[in-house]
Amino acid sequence: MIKVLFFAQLRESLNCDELTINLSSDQAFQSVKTLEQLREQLAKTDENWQSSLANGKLLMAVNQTIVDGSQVLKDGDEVAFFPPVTGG
Amino acid sequence: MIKVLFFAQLRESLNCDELTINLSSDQAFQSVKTLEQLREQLAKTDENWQSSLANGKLLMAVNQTIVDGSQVLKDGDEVAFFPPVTGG
Amino acid sequence: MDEMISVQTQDFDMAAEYQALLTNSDGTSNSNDGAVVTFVGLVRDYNQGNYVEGLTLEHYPGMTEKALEGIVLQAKQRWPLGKVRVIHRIGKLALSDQIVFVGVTSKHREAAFEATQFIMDYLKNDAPFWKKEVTNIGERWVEAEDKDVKAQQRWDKL
Amino acid sequence: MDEMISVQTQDFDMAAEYQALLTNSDGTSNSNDGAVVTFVGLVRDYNQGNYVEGLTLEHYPGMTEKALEGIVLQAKQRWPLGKVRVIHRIGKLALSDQIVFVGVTSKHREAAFEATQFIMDYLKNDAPFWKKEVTNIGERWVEAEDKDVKAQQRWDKL
Repeated sequence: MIKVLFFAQLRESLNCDELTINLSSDQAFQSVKTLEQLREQLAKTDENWQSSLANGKLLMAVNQTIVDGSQVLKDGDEVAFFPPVTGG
Repeated sequence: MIKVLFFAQLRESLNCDELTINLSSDQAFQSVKTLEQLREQLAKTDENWQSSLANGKLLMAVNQTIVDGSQVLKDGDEVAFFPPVTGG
Repeated sequence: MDEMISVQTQDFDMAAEYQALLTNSDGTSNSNDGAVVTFVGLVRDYNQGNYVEGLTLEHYPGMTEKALEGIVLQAKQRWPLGKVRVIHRIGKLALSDQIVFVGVTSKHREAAFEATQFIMDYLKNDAPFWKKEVTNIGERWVEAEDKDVKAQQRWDKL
Repeated sequence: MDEMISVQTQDFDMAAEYQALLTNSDGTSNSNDGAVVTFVGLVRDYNQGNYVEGLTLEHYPGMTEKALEGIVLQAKQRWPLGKVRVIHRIGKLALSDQIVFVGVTSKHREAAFEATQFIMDYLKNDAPFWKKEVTNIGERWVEAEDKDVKAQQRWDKL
């Protein structure tokens, strides 16, 4: 099982805060090995997910550290997708 | 008349806070036109003044603005000699 | 106030934070450090072309603290620092409200200045906070700015 | 606290100065500026190889204020600043006493950071103050440091 989190305008446009995926049993995700593959699979949900996740500026984190798409996912990971940050 | 002020370690080594010079009537100072000439004339006072005023790092101000030795002096000027500053 | 990093809804007290920076953990005064630099960021009335009435700060709980701790650690490795304090508020904020506090002490002013600026430049790019502003044309998410990316990148060259 | 520049024997109150920076002259809050940077310099316990017990600050009355005003004016010409406040103490100071305060507000953090650092770098070289320290080996005048000259010169290149 991996947990997937969405924040800010991405969370709003998807209308989704959080989602749980079982990489070994959820059929659509069985071939997903890397973070980039997870993003591509999630983008297939519908046109809205497609366009929202296509944003090249989107940041991705695994276990609360920003990483790139080549990161290999493992059971128990906490994955997050979010737009560039604007705090401070 | 010009007023000459000394500060910090220079004030202490000369044992002088302030001195008034009449450029036109004080015989020793009649040929003094510039700040550098004033320094040279003051240095002739004795060996202590000579060595104290010879310090290449000494700063000079006329009317409360730091200037170099070529500054021409005029009646009413406030001249100051002091070591590099150490505030803040 | 013993925590170096706080992410909180409540306001902070600049005077108390300043005093804490000058005080050692045993209550004696921190006389090793001759320089204290602070930064406070506030909600200002005009941003990215519109008048701002207030904002809501969203964050990624857990990651925010981790990101801020990582930034402070980098600063401490780069400069000889005394105390470092970072506070970032979340939730609803009104015009002129305080958003963020960074305070740094050091023996020398240059280290304190640079570390404070470094922490803010990294926070602006790496700490997962997002601002949604209420403006004269309605609500909108604040856009990240290129100048903040450049401000961070210049530290790689120094 | 309406004066931009103060040279004074009495201590200053960081909290009151910070509040004043956030307040317009008509008493309303300064919501134009999103960034406030402050610097405080204090008497630290070790300097130039010896333990310090206290110090006396001598200055050149009249010229000090003029020099500080000139420095603040240069900073205001160089960056878009809101409020600027400079306080420098004179006379006898003890260990951990506050010596100098610089506070700057601006719309943007970079201007506030740079202007505060600029004012301190110029103050260190151009404002006629001299420190005489009481140390473990007796009284001595503090030596001016080359690094302060270099810190000022780097602004010529930027």
